[in-house]
Amino acid sequence: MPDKHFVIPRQDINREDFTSSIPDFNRRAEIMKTDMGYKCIVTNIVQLTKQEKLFKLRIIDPQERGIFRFKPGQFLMLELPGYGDVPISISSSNSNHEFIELCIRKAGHVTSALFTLGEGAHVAIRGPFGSAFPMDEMAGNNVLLIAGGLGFAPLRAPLFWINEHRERFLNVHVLYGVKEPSQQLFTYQFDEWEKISHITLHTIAEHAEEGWIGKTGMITDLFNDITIDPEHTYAIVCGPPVMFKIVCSYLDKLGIPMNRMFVSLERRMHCGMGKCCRCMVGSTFTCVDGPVFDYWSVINLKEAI
Amino acid sequence: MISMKYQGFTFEKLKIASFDFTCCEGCQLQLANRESSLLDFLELLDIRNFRELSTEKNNDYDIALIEGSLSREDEVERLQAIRRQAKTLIAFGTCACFGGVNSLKNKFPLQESVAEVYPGMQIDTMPVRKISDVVKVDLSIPGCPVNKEEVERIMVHLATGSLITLPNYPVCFECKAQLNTCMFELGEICLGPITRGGCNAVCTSGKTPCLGCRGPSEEINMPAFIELVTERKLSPDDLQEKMAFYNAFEEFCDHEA
Amino acid sequence: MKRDLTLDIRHLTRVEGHANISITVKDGKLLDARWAVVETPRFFEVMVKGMSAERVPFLTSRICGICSISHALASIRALERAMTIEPPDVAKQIRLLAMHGETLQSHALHLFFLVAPDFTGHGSVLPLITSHPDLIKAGLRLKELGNQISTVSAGRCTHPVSLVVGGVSKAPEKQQLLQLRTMIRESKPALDTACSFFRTLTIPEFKRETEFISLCNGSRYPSIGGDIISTDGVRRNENEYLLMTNEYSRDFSTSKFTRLSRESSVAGALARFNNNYDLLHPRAKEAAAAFALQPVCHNPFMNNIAQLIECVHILEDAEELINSLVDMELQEIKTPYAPKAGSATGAVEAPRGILYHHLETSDEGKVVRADCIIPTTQNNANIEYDLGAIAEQALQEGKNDREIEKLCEMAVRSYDPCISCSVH
Amino acid sequence: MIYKVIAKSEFKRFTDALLRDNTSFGPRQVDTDSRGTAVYQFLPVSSSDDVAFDYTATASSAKHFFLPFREELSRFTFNDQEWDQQITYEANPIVLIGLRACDISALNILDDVLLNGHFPSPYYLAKRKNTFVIGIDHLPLPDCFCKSMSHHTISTGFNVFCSDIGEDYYLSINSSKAFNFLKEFETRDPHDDDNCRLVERRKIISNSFLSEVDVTALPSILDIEFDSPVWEKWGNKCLNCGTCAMVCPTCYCYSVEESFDTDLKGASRQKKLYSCNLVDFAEVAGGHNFRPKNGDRLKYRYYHQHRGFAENANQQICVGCNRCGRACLAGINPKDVINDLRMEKESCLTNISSSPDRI
Ligand SMILES: Cc1cc2nc3c(=O)[nH]c(=O)nc-3n(C[C@H](O)[C@H](O)[C@H](O)COP(=O)(O)OP(=O)(O)OC[C@H]3O[C@@H](n4cnc5c(N)ncnc54)[C@H](O)[C@@H]3O)c2cc1C
Ligand code: SF4
Ligand code: SF4
Ligand code: SF4
Repeated sequence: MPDKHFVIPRQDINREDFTSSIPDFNRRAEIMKTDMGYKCIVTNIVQLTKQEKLFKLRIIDPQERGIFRFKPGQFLMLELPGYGDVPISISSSNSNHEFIELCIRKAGHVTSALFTLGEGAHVAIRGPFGSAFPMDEMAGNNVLLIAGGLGFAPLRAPLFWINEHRERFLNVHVLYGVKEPSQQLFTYQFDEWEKISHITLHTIAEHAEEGWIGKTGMITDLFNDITIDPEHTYAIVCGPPVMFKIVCSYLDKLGIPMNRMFVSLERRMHCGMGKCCRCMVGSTFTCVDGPVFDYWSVINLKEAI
Repeated sequence: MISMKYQGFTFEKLKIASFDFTCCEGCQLQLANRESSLLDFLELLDIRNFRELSTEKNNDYDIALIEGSLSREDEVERLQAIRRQAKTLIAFGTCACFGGVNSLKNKFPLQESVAEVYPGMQIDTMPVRKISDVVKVDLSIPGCPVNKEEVERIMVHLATGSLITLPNYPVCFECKAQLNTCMFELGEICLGPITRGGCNAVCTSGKTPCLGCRGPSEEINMPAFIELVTERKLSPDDLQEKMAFYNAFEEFCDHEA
Repeated sequence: MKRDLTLDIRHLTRVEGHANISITVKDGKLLDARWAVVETPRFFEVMVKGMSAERVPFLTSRICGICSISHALASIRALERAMTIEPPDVAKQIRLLAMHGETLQSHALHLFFLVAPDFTGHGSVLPLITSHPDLIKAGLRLKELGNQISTVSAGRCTHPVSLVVGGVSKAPEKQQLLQLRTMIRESKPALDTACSFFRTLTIPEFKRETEFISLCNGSRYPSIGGDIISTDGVRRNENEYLLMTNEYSRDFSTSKFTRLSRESSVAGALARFNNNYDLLHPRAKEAAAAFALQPVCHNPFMNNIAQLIECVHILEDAEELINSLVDMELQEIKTPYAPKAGSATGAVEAPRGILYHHLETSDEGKVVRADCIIPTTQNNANIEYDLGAIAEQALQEGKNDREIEKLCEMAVRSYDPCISCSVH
Repeated sequence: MIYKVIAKSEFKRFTDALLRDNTSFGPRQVDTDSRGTAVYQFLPVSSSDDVAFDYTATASSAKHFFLPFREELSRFTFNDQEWDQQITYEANPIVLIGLRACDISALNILDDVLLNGHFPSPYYLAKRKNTFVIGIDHLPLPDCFCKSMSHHTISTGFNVFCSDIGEDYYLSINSSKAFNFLKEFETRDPHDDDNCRLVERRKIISNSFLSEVDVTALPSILDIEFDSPVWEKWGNKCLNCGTCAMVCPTCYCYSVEESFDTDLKGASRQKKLYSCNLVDFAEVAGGHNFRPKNGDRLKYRYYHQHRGFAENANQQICVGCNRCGRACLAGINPKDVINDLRMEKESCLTNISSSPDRI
């Protein structure tokens, strides 16, 4: 049969192939953007500490800006072409649809390159990815926000949320520990939060520096300053792994149910979509099932903390 | 001289110099290979001193590529002078990183060797040393010869201020991506499981065992490797000969002996 | 016109390895001309002692980064002859192809990167990238082709991986060979560009009669093995290499010197050309005619042209080799062997001339003694005599010091010396 | 599904036509190992003569036709102050001939993970849709344990699957493409005795398995045995080479690398298959490694393969081909490791008096 041909026709794939079956428009837009990313312009950069900067981004395309929505606790993959992309928690309010703020620590390859950027530079974001803090579920209760160091970055979004819905919460305490006072983030907003939003801030530093009049010690020392009503309290804990362990087991002893404590985990990530498997903890993806987990799930995840 | 502006980054050409010591100059030669991107590669560089390529010399360079090992006192002095000038000193190739094949001569008494090759002559020579025995090395690019693709990537990374890393997995990983039949299955000892990848398993792809020119991979499991050679009843002498070939497993060889 | 001249060039540039030129002329009379190789010796002949034969080619290839394939094959040939191993035909063809790739790559590197700047008046090839873009593209194309031929046939172009005692460890895929053939065909215009460029150059007029030595193996332009012949009529068997070289040391040079019938002799492209003109491919002969080059030519500067002619030959011959390889079964590529005691010489035509490895094995197949004689070594004496003669002639022609210095450098470069290789 | 019977000689004509007109890959012998066993790989083929129809199993799986060892995800081109991003999901059609039931099962599992999850992968889909899969059944090797994993038979995931029933192949046709091609060749509807021969063939295959791995309740055992000394024991043998994941038909973990082009006018984002056994798999900025020990990493491979991850509904993704076991120089293989774990578990169950808070 020499003259017959059996060439397999080529099938072209485009994004719509995937999304045709997904009616929810937001999901659809989200999937379409998982490889391409939203192009953003860096509109403002604030040096917060020696190691951290706050980047304010604006999605350039107004239509895309209209699509991008996230929940407090979610993260995105921030791409600087040529250097790579890194997972970063969103540090701004999710009701702000104009800008996205990211608090970034200079830690290595990509983050160092980001630090040399100036205003007007273009970056891309993919996402948002991951789970969020259950803000609605927390409503009607006291909230403890406990942050260590850079852990304040993922806490800022829920804090904004609480500010914006202050009437729905009882007492809100922020416990914030750092190694050195100069490492404190967002100090310029402390006043506003305390005075306007009636949030009680407790700060502590491990080592005092010149001019520090605040407390020195470990973050757990701050628990002496507050009374906790375990029946009606939710806690959000973000910080280095050791801190999770100490703080959460302390709260556990106080009687706060494990499923009312939330942590945000950090792992190595390359995709953000549960495909590269770099962020596995136990049998769970930090990027899809997390980064926000309740403490009950965490202690059930081997190697989580 | 600005070669490229991108988002507020300005990438300057790399002021580079290349020096060869005791070696075959095969690594320098690689700089002229990979012809398809050679002109772009040369665009990245502001070549200040490169005797093999150019008559012009200029001793104002930032990056020094050091090829070869040291086997004569005057080489040590020359190297120290280079170290004083260079901001980044790169050990370029296996000879520079580990001593390379040249180190095999260290097994023989020096004077006997001289008498054998240059009977009746005075020859200035000393036991072979690697570059880091004498000066601080900022970056190592192993390979006998170096893999031009890797060199190119590292130069791009230097120019763009990106992080420079070598693969930290063993050759086997890349060997499998080439769909090679494992040399051990063919009854040969291969140093792939303990050698740093990044060469695309070029030797095993040509069906010859890896001799470890790229040096030990990260956190190698030497006891398990020795056990595997023993279990398969392969020759321990062959293993020793292979591990000694580039002097890259010096620390492990002694440990075994 | 009587003149004085002192030339002292320390670490000649654009050559492989470290060497110095010094020339002293007083009252128009040559007092001294010296070609001193100051490269650090590595003692390969000592290192191989006790090493298993199968590993030795991998070690000796590291004698030289440019002609590593020749070194590997010289060792392999010596070992196969010492242990009486006959490699399969396919393997022999693959090896020839690998040699072609290396020679092409080496000649291209030499002609375009190292020699061309001399004629255009530049210090390096870099300015030529903008002044002669087509020439450089052609040069890169040929170099890339050379490297690709070696990579396909030997696994890697520098320090080959699949050339082993007994044959080859891996044969190229037919598909790769076919692609290579296409690449060869498509590279021919690049070679034409190169030839036209070199035809526009004025090659310095100079002549000093000398003896040209090369291999000769019957029906093929020499590459691997064969008798050793000279333009003075000497012909000897490979194993008698010592009688052909008569190696001796000079106290100022770490590279040795050799001689045969006269005070000096030459190996290399021009020697091969002078001795084996008849075996060149007709297209190569055509190209030679365009340069009015015919045997026996005694102008060392014409070595560059001989290299170019060889490139033409290589492209044609490599294509023919591939044509025959694609029709062969590529299964039997290695002859199994048992180690045994013996000793033999392996001679191959490296890009720069005859390369001898003489190896002796023990019963267990370990190498117990080695001797390597490198092409550049065989040219050292001739380089030195040429330098004196060139300086004298140039003085008579009334050239100034700078011009003479440049001419001397060019003369040395035309030999394409491979210095670190000669001090092994 | 449509069933047909085709004479082997006619099938050869069919494959000849297909392999001639398309870029095709099939099993070919590449070597004979030192024990005299033939070694096969999926390599380019252009006629049925190139295909080793009687092959046993390939050393490496067919995974890399769908998940290449290295793949460009996107490309950036820079202009004066800015950049553009380009992504293509293009794939050229290929024919893959000779896949075993477990190999096709592996593709179905990859489909599940990469297409049915929360974020489907277009890169994978493009390749999967453009691959024409011809499966062929076979008798298992002594160390195959795909039966234990229930992957020794297959009913989806291929275009056509051939069961060897003597002079003929019993074809299961699962795509209109395959059906249309086959129209041009001589086939017939199966008779009763063809069906009998098929049942018999399946029985023979099923009864030929020599290796068995008890996977009942394995996911929970893996959870319980998280701190078992078994991991350290096998971990101490592991060479951290990643070979197991490279040859595995379902290991899909990867790394992403981005680098500037040499001319600095653009950049490329590339994905590279990775292995959880490599030392830096779980290392984060600052150098902290969440899995610093060989045993931790090895455990994760087993965890992923045999416990499954939340994203794929906790199903096991190992198909039981034992490629990793065959390729591992350290002699680590699923059968031994899992049996070891079970023994651990059983010894602790029989020894009730030991520490009650162990679980
Ligand atoms: C869910 C999540 C939220 C995060 N939020 C923030 C934040 O708000 N602010 C902040 O400063 N940092 C945050 N990080 C950490 C941040 O992602 C790492 O510091 C960053 O990836 C380091 O990249 P690098 O290239 O600079 O470092 P290198 O050490 O050079 O890393 C090289 C590569 O390794 C990978 N990698 C290394 N460390 C990590 C890591 N910790 N997580 C993921 N991938 C890693 C990346 O692919 C990176 O490109 C977060 C991490 C996660 C997982
Ligand atoms: S041949 Fe060598 S590098 Fe390749 S898998 Fe085997 S041991 Fe590893
Ligand atoms: S396989 Fe081994 S010897 Fe060969 S290049 Fe790679 S590291 Fe070097
Ligand atoms: S289990 Fe075996 S194959 Fe896998 S990484 Fe360890 S040693 Fe390598």
